[in-house]
Amino acid sequence: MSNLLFPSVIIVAMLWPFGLAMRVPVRGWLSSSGRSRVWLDGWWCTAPLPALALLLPWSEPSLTLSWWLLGGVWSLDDPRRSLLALTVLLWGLAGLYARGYLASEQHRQEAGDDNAARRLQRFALFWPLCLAGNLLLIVAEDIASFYLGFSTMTFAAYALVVHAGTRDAQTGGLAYLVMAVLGEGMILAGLLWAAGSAETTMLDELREGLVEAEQGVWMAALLWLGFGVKAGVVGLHVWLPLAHPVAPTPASAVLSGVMIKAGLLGWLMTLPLGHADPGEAFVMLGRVMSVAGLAAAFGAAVYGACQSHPKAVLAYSSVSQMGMLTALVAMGLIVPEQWPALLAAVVLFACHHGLTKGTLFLGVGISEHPPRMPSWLLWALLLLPGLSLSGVLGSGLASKWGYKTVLYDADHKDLVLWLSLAAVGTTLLMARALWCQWRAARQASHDDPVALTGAMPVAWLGTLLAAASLPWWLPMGRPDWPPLGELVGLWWPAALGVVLAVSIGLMARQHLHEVIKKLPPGDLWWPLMRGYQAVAGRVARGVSRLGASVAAVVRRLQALERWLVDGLGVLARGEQWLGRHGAVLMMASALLLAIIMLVAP
Amino acid sequence: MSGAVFPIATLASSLLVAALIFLLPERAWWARTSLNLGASLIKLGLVGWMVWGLHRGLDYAVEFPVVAGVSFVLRADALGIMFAGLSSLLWLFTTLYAIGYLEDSPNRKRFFGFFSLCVASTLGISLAGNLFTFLIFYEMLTLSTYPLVVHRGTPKALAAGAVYLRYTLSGGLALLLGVVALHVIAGDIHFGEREVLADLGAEWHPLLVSIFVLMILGLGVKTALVPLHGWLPKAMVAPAPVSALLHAVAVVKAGAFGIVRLVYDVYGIELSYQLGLMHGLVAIAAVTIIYGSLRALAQQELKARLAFSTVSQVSYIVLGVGLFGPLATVAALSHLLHQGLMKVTLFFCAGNYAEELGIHRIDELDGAGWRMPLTSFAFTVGALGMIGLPPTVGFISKWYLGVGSIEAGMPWLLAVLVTSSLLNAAYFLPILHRLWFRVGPAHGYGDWPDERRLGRMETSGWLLWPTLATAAFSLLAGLLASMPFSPLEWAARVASQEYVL
Amino acid sequence: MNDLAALGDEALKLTPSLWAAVWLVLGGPLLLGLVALYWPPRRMLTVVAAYLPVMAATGWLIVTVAASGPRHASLALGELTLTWYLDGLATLLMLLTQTVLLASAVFAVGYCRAAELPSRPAAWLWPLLGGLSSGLTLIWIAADLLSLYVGLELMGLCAVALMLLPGEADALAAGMRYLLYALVGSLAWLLGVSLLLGAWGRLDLAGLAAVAEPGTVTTIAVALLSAGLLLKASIFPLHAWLAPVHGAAWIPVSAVHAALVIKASFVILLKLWLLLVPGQVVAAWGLGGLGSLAVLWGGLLAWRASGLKALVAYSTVGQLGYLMLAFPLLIGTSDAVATLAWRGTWLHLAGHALAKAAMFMAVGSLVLATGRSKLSELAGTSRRLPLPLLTFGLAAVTLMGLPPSAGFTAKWLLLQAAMQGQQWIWILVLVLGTMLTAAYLFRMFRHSFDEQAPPLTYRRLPPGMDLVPLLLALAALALGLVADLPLNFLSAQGASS
Amino acid sequence: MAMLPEAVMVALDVMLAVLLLVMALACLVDRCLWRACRNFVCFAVLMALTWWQLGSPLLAVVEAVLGAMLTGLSLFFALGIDAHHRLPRRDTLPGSPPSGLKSWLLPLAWLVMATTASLLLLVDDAGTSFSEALMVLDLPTIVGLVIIGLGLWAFTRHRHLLRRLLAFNVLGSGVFLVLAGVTGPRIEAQALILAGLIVALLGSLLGASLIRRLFLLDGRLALGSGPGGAE
Repeated sequence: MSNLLFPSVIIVAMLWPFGLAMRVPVRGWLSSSGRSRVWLDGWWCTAPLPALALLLPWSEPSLTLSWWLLGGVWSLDDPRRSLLALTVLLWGLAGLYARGYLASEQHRQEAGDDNAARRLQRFALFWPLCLAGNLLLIVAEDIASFYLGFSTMTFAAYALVVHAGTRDAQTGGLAYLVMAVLGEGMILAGLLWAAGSAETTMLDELREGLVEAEQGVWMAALLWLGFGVKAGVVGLHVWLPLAHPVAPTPASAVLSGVMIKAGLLGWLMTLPLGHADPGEAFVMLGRVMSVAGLAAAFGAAVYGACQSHPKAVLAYSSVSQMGMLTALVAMGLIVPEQWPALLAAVVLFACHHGLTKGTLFLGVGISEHPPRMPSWLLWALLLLPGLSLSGVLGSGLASKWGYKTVLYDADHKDLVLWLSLAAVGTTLLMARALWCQWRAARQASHDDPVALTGAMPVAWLGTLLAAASLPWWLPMGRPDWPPLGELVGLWWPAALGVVLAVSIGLMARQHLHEVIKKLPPGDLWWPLMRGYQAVAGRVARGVSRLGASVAAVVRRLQALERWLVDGLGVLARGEQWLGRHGAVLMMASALLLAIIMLVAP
Repeated sequence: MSGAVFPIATLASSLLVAALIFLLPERAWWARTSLNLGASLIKLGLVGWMVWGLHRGLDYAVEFPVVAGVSFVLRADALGIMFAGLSSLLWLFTTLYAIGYLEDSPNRKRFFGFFSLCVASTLGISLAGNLFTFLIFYEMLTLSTYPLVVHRGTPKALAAGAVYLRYTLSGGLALLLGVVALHVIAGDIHFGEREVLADLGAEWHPLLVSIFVLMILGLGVKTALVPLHGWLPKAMVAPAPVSALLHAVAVVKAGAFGIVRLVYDVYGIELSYQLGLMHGLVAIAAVTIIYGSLRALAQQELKARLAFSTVSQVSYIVLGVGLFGPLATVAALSHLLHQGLMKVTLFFCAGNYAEELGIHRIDELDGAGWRMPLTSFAFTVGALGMIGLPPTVGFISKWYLGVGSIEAGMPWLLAVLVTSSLLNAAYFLPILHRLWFRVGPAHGYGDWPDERRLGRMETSGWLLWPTLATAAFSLLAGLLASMPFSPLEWAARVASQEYVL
Repeated sequence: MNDLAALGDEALKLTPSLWAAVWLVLGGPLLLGLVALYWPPRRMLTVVAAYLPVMAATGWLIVTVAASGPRHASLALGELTLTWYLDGLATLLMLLTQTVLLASAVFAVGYCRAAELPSRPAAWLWPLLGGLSSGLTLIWIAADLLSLYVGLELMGLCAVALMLLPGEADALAAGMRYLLYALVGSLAWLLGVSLLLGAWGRLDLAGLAAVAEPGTVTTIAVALLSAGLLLKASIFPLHAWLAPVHGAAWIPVSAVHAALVIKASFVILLKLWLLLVPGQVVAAWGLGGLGSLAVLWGGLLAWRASGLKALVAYSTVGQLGYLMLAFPLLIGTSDAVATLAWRGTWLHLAGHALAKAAMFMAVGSLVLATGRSKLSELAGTSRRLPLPLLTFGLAAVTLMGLPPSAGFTAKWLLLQAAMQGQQWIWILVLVLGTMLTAAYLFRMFRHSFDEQAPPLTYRRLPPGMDLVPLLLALAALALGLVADLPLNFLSAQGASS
Repeated sequence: MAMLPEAVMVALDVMLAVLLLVMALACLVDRCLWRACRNFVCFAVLMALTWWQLGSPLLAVVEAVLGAMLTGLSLFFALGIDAHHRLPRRDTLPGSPPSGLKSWLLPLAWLVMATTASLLLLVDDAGTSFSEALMVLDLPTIVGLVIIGLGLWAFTRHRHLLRRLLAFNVLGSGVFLVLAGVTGPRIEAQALILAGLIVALLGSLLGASLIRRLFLLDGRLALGSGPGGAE
């Protein structure tokens, strides 16, 4: 009986959000005019709920679907269950938050704004669809399902990014889409290459195959970069700061909280992390990865600190945090024997960052429209996740301690130092983000005194709670808490960060302003875009010149043909001549024939 | 006895219909429509029966001599029946679509007559048992499609028809020469008798290579391999169902199918590989894939973009054929079907936009998704398939092609495939963006170029349902790719036959 | 293959009933024509019914020959003995002749009515057609030069006389040129025959083949004969009389003329060469070269032609060129190549006869119905006149040599022969010819599919006028698929040699 | 006639031959159509005599009736006896190029070819040497060959239809003479000539009526597209 239970649960968990997504067009189709229709209704909010059942401790959490795509296998293990928990929680709470967040659009729909209605419909459709993809990619054990889930999530998220339809949203969407497509391309290439070499359609065999394949490290590099687009590897991160500020806040929360973790999961699922003997090349790749990760951690911190939009700051913080994660994952290649312990730390870090960052993003919306609660309480609550992310308390502290111990065991103290320094940057970013929120809130309270009630604060508080309580419920296992003596070693970066932030804030306020103007969110995107436009213009000209030259050849041929056809007039004259000289020609041909026959051998 | 009846009946079902339609008066709408639909259903049934029969190990063949040493052979083998299945399935949908599309337009009798002839030729191509028979139907296809291409009778259509003929007739001649030359060397080779050429001594090899090149030239015209593709973008002036048929199943597929037959069933993979022919095919296909995509990127008309996309996509088949290995073969054969499903969907959609809203250019599509959601959904499915995203069939093809190119030891082809995917994305995603995310006339800004209310739904049901059906097929054939009798599974069956022997 | 050489004693004689059948085929059409001179047929079915005995006799002859081998006949007129020979080839050609003639006669009934021809000349159409038929039949079965001469002249004079009927200046001028050339051609023929007779003392082909040595006299005689026949067969460059004749004659006449009359001279030429100078490879290549030029010349002129009938007429010039390729492929080649070429040639001849007749009739219907005779004036006809256009298209398939048609199968055989014989140049000719043919034939469709032309006024034609050519065109197509049967019949006769 | 001595016979033969040639020439070169036709009738009568002389009374009669009488009548019919539709009595059309000696080239070449063949034929027959054969070549053959040459020249050179018809008839007679000459008194030869005569007559009849009607319709006298048959 139980061997049927898990399959049905997992299928329902996958189909439920998908079904809810499909419900939107069906509802729209059944009655075309429904201004009072609530798209984000209660049912809609239940999208991730069936997946909660997957978090139960199943004895044999695996399902094989032989008819599915290239043959499907869905299963769960502890790390993935943890990420699943993160996903379900954050999506669920963000969905709840979205109901409140988009209430104004609902009002506009009811007031007869068709565009608002369509935006809502689109959101209602793509949100659960994106979730379905996200869930699928977590449970997928076969490549096709994984890729299906990954790309469904990626492309459905585009709709969330461009939701507002403003110019900035279009730019953000474009950046998101371009990078996503590039990433998909690299992932596809890596997957095909690796799967072709290993002759498999399963991810675990693919990991094995990578090590054995002659050019495995290149495949791994492709996969790292491909998933790296999502995970914000330095250089490929440009979409994050562009897409996050423009997306609706709940969408930003899931984008930054959950979806970029899909990139991480991609690494975990495809790279031969913790393989007994990955070979020199993979160690080299690991070094490159960790350097790239640290570069992202620092670069993003510095650049992000110069942003003025709180969501952009948070986005850079995500880049920075993911850089730290990248460096940790890279350890799986450099010191594979430490991987099992490190994996737990990585997952904890990922979940902590996901929930905390989700809280922070949702908090941005909260600070814009403060609910009815004392201001000191509100700001204290807004400060909490920031502190957690800086590693001062809560899950942040636990996860920091988690990887620190592993790295000490692995004798990589230098990395610990670097990560601690990165935490200084994180603190800086948090300070900056809160400062920006504070200023925005002050401005907003002047012109928009409407206070929020209901879903939004509840959802926000929910995420805050979930983030805070993370170490106690994570399916990966309870993390250890640092002994009190270690706290100084864990807190000094945060303290340094606060000092730095305050001193910079006080000393260089004027300069900062000018610097900020010169550093738009999206950093590399703009020069890349300019370069691309130059190249694309040239390519487009080249292509059109190609078409034109082909057409020119055709035209020349046609002219030749016309000339020939005109030349056929000669034939007509010849025909007349032949007509006049029939008898002569007959005589001549008789003569010629006779001569030929007589002369020929 | 019954073995001979089925191929003939399948062929006759459309030939007879063609004749009857020509005899019916122009205004006999009901008779013509029921004839068309009845025959296509019957044919689908017959093909289905043959599929089942082949599964049980039966043999369907008929043969009679035309002149001494040359026979007319119809034989339903696994590969042929695959193509026959595609063409009869898509014929049904395209017929339905065409009925709606040509509502109230002149010359419907001529159209449907030649339409049936065209399908008869395609079926003949699929069931042909030797090169001679193949050639017969191949040329018949050229002739029966010409009236369809010039159907509109505009100067543009007539010019396109002239170009079409120039290309295809010259190609047919090259093919004829090749077939005759093979015949002179080796006699009447039935498809599958790979040992005949393989047993020829090495002194014949240069000749065999040149014959192969000649025949590829001939087949390449219909397959629209660069630089023989010039007719295809021009031929898209034809009515949408014709374009759909031309691009999805009839003409380009006939060429691709011919290449498949030539490599697998006449020369045999081993010999082709020995002669180094496969590398040439791969090179041409790779160039065509990239070139077609680049040109598509520059097109501003929807159908033109789709046409260049076909140039690119059909070469996937050729690429698969050119790679040595069973996986690549599976890719080639399954893409034969997959591309048909996807492209027919896309052209149906283009036709729907043109008929319902008068949209021809891509920049007129803003917001059309909200005006015609189902059509646009179908278009989205097709476009995603072209990019190669799961769960559409395009992904399945791309997967097998990629894995096949690794198997054949040519990982650099992945770059071609991925570049093609990226380019596909670059020219399809903007369309999707326009459809769903831009504000346009559906939002009250501006007008559609030429809006007609064709039906109670977003457009006439005749136009809508076939579109949705093919879109559904392109989704399902991908989602359920590992089911028995799915295109992929059947392709794998054919491939295993090719490699076991 | 060369069955005339087998004119031996083993061949069976004709039984009296077979004699009757031969006479019926030979004289029946002429007799019917004479009857029709006074009582012109008004209905198509009448013609069919009246012609039935002739067709039946032809069929019976074929069956007999197929069953029991070729028949030998000699007809003594005093001291003079004429030799006739019925084999598979002759009987099949008879069938072809009668079929095409019957079709044109049936078509002619409708044509006379629809074109409102003056009754007096129209009545003369019948006996002259009958005379043509008799002449042709005589040529097919004749096995001596005298019978051939008589047949040739009967045919030729009737053909010229048919040109008189339209009574228009162009037709008369064309007829006059035709007459002069035909007569001079006959004299060349006669001179050649006289040399042969003088040298070898006999006129029967079998005997000549046996005794004639390829000396200077034979050579000169054959050269003279060939020149005359080339002129009559309108082979390039002696073809210039053909297009005006076809352009000016009545449609049924043009159809028969293009389908059969010019082919008769070709058939004689081929027979004579194979019998008398089977070793003249270079000259045979020369004839092949003439044929190639004809293919190109005819094709190019047809491409340029603006009139419908001119197009079809020049197409005939080009298509005859293909037939001439038989010479290089048959003379001095291996048996295998010769067999292929032999079959290809006859198949092409038959296919072209059927298709060209059909095409002329289709063109006639188009011209009659629209009252226009130029290609460019036919814009938009496809909507109103689908059947004649369909017929034209089907006939065009055969002429272009596209499958499935007799033209295709014939081209296949010729190509195969050329490749096997490694005579690459003819392949080029066949390819170029096909392209040219396609180029000029599709011009027709390019115009007729034009939907933006101002509508023309149309005249209704009797349905039989559409049906008859359609059947002919279909026959040409079907012949391509079932070519094995008649060709085996041909070669079975050959094998007996 | 059989009683006449050999020499007289030869003299008569030679005279007949000379007369034939003269008449043929007169018929072919005279631009006055009426005279040319009259000359042709004379020529045909002479031909009938020649047949008689060659011992073929049947042919003589046929020639007289068909050749001289009926063909002559048809020629005059074409010329127009009735006053209403008379062809111009004189041929004013220029000859086809090439003119002068060049116009003789091809006819001469033909002549050489036909003569060679005839000679060789007789050489083979009689087993004599070439020079002897030249002597053996009998008069009718020689005359026939010369007439063929003349006829060919006229046929290619003239453009007036009536004159070309005349040329054809003369040419035909020449061919018949050669035929009779090289084959001797054979029944096949007679049959061929007979057939040829009938064909020539029918051809002349057809030609005459064509000429007449062409002229009646648009005044055309030659085969050309221009007015009056000009090229």
